[in-house]
Amino acid sequence: MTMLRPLLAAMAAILLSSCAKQNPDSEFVVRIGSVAPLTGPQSHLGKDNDNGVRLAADEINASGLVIGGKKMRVEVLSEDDQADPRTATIVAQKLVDEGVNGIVGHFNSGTSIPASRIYSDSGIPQISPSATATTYTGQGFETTFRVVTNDRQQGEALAKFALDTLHARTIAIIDDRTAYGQGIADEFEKDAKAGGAALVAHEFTSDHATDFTAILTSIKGKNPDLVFYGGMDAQAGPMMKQMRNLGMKMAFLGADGSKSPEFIKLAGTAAEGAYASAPGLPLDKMPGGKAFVEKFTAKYGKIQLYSPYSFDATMALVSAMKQAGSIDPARYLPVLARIKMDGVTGPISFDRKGDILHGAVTLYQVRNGSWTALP
Amino acid sequence: MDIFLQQLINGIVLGSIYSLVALGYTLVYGIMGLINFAHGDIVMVGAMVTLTVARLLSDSGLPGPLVLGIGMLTAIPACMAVGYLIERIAYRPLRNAPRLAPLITAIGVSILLQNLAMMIWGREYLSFPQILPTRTMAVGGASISAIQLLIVASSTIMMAGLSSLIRKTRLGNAMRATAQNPEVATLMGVNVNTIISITFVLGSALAAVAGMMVSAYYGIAHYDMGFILGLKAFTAAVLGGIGNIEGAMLGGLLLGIIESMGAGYLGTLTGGVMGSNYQDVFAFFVLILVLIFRPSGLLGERVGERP
Amino acid sequence: MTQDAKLLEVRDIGRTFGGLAALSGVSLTINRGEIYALIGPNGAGKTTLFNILTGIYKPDSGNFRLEGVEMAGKKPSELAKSGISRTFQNIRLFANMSAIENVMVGRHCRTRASVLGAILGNSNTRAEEKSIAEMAKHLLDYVGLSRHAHMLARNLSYGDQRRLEIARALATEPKLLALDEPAAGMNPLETDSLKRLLETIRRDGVTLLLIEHDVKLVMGICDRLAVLNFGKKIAEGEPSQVCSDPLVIEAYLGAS
Amino acid sequence: MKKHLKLAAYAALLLLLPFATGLALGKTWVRILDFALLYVMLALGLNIVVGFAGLLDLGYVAFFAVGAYCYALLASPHFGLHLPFWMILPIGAFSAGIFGMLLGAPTLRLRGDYLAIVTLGFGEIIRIFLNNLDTPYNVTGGPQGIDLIDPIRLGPVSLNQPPGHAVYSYYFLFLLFALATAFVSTRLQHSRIGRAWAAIREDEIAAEAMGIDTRNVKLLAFAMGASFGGLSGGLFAGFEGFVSPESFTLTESIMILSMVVLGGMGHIRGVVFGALLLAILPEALRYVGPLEQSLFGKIVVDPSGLRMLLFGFSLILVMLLRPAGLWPSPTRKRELLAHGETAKHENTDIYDAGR
Repeated sequence: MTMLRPLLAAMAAILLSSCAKQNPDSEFVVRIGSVAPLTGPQSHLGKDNDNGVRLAADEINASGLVIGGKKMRVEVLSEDDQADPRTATIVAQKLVDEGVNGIVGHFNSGTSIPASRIYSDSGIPQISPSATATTYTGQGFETTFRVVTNDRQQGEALAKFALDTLHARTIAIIDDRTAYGQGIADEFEKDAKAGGAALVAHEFTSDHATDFTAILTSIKGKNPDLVFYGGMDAQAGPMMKQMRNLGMKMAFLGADGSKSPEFIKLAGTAAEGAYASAPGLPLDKMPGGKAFVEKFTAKYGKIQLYSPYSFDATMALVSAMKQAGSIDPARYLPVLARIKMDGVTGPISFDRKGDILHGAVTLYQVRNGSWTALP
Repeated sequence: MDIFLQQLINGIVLGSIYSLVALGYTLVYGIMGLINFAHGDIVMVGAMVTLTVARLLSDSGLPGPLVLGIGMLTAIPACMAVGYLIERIAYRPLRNAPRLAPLITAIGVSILLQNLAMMIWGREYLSFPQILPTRTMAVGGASISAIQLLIVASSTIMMAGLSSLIRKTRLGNAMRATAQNPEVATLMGVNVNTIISITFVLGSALAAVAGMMVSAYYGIAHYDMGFILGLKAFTAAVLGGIGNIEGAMLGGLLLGIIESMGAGYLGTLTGGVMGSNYQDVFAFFVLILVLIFRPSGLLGERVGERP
Repeated sequence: MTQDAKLLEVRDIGRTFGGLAALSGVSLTINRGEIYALIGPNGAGKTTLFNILTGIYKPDSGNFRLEGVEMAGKKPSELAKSGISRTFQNIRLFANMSAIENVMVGRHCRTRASVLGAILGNSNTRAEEKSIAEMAKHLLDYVGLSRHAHMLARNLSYGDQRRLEIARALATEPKLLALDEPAAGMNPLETDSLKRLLETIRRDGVTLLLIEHDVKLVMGICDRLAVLNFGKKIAEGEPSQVCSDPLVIEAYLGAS
Repeated sequence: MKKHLKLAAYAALLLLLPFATGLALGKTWVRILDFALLYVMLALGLNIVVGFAGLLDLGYVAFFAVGAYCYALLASPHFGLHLPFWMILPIGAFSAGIFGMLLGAPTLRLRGDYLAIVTLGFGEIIRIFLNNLDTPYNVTGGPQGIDLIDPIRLGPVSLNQPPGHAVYSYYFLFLLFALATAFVSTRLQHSRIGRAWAAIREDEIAAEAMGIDTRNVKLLAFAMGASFGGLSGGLFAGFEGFVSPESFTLTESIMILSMVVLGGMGHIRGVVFGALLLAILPEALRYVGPLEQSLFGKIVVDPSGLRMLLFGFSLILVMLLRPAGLWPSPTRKRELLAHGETAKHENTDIYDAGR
């Protein structure tokens, strides 16, 4: 036990110092918890989300925040859930302990779901800027929201694009057997089939794989009009490359996980012509997109993916507090559920489950080495 | 038919990669009776070093193969140094300890290498600059690229080279003696410590080459790329008969073909109940089956159980 | 139970290793209550026979019976349960368990406490555990090791380790106790006291089979013996008979 | 009398610990304690296999997964089953035990290092099956996992009520189970079975010759160890309310192994200590991130990387410097420090069959 003593002392010191910081005017502080994987393979995306929250907080504080007649200040408490479900519940508990008024997060569906029970138990509203699994809002909790289109909505748009724009009649699907990849692939499959496309193959890979030649060859033998991939850029890039090396010339369509600059880097010249969707409008079409890009890049550099959404999620929380005139979750939660506001990403309002209403989905194509929004 | 041929080619290329890595396992296991869990991660180090060099030189205007060559010549000594250090620090002190001890340190070394690599090269998937031509040739309706040919050729050459090194040279004699019985080898004037170090360093050099091939072929490198690759390669080594150089090659090829064919055809055969989603399971099933029915592997004679 | 004088009957045992016949057509009979020895030059097949009788190898041909019950092909643990227990040429104690624990392990096959019993610690289990400990103490006393009961086996002197191995084997209540070169590496003093121990064991009703190099010890202690050479039995009988057998003399001279 | 006082002091400490922790450090740390208790159970289970019987198992988390999924399937809307926990936990432990035997059976004749690889593969196989058994019939929920799992109920009382204080009620439940696990481990170690395991660990051939049916005894070790894992898996599922394959990766297996090794293989107190240390330390490392941020303005060393580095280092350094663990048992210490006969280099006929 002697080993533990200095450790405990150090921990206590850190805790004390953080307590000391927040004590004096704590009633005038709005605490927003921001949770994402800040370390680990997805840390670049997690950091991006966190920066969105911080940008929103800075903006609110700069313009002065008055809630219920009191001048207030937004404080962001960032936590790292390492994209691990068990860690997610620990940090959720931590944020609840620290008395947060609202949560922006988590990044993944796999972490948002277990954490949502803890927030719901404490009545704290949670808006995920990026969890797309339908089950997240399907649990019946009143406190769960998201500002991003879910797999259902995105799958529908993807299928529509594949059928109507690309005129694909035969389709092959690959998914990476993660909650994200499988979720979006299944929704796409459902809608594509309903729209009359024939599914000629459904193959699988993993989020650690680098060799896709076997499944691609198998698909090649069935010669579909389109290959759809549900998964992340790290696999999508090499997959695209191997596809072209195998002499497969059909269209390649991915979802938001594939739509990153990383994809283009990894696929090299083979990336040209690939399609992918992303929830929401393209940045330059977002109502506040241009301004957001300028502000964000000036402060944090390139936007990765979901920072506009985490920005909006923060704004939605604070607007609901303003309208309710209270930072008490119990008071502003009903207001949040009915909120109508214009965010950077578009109009924000929620349906009964907490999903965003009228979520837009945009399709992109790689042209001349970068993602270009299709009209 | 061309699809079948393509799957066969895919399998052979994948299998050659497994073989390359399996050679290192077999070499070290043969001499020391130790599964070097960290071998796959040395492959990763090889890939990372090659990639770093290739990135530095990609704009220099040097021809692609030359850049790759320079990368490999950097990676080999780097991996040799890593291998030497691992053996000295983590394995040698435990040479006479109970079996469990070096196995546990081996796992520790593997974790350590991965995380150090992560700190040096970051968490992201790194893309390998496109320095080799991507042109493919058509062979009976299937396509094969230059780098695929290179992989198959080099793993064959390595196997042949290693095999004759062990059969025909003085060093090989000393290695065989050490493998047979280290005490007797010592009596015969063999410096067992040196031989084990050399074996380790040799295995690491092979790993460097494998790393170069893998990252150039897939165009990607990642700090945890070595672990699964290592497991598969180990399976290949066991399948062929661990400790047996030709066995590693045979096991690698077989495993590669099994995986390709499995991923390609299992779905159709089982009516979609099991398909490519079980691709990563094949290797483990093969491993378990081999260990139950032929623990000595295909080309091994010794029975893989305690006497 | 037959009151037959024959305890162990070995018939026509053969075993080859990679084409080489290590044993061929060996038959012998060990009678109840005797000390029986197996001698022969190095590589004569003694250890192979010994390993077959203790279940480590399976014979290619032939069989052997203990009290008329077929034993060939059984696992070592089953043989131990049936009443054949052994020691090892290069001592194989449980080095990091105490002397008494080593002997207690020997009681395993004669006790029955289950996992559930162990967890619940019911009266049966406690009684059994107590009897195991008592028996182990008694056996340590029997071989003269009671002073060292709580020493780790690895820390015992060489001679004591040999004795402990015998005590451990006795704990399985063998009908036949097979000893693989029990005197190897012992000084004359130790050998002498070993001899006395073996005689005591025999007196207490355990039949003994020993493989031994120390011809002097063998001749001095055994009732009957068999000589193996090149995998074949070349002689069997009382020490005096065997000693004068020309085949035996030739085998030993030829071998040395 | 003194012994009683000591016991009372321990009991008081364990009873008051969560409240003291909750007051001083917040409920987060009570939750961390809850998880630490689950890890204690896991480490004790693995200790039976690795520490007692000397069989290196690298896929131990698979049994944790089996227990967790048993609970999830039998008490959630997934199949519409809502069995009470006192029925499910034994089912989970039993199923995990069966899986343990299934794993053990083909590996019985294998040497230690092969066993390690096979168990590792087995762990992966289980995870991959959990991840893929949503087609053709949705059995496990696939990558999406299973949500809305029933909380554990004691009669009419759900441990999740009142909502904010679940961590305390679960603490006491888990404490009870962890103590029971430690008790069972101790009893087993000092029984006929425990001695048989130790004998196998020491010298398998001699053990067999002494009438120990090594096959059954090894299978028993696998089954016992696995059922501890299954038990704690069930508790985990009820506590978390959500399971998905992401929670049962190789990293978890290695973490549990590190706990056993670091604490001291085969020594129950040591293993408990190792489990607590490695369950709590990484959470403390969480504070390193913000600390680095405030000191250097950026994250220099990734804390999750730091956690893994810690595991890696602990495995190597402990084996090199304190092979019997930080808190070794008196006998095991002597064994692991010893060099020699148990680990004779087993020669391998490596090169060429045709020599």
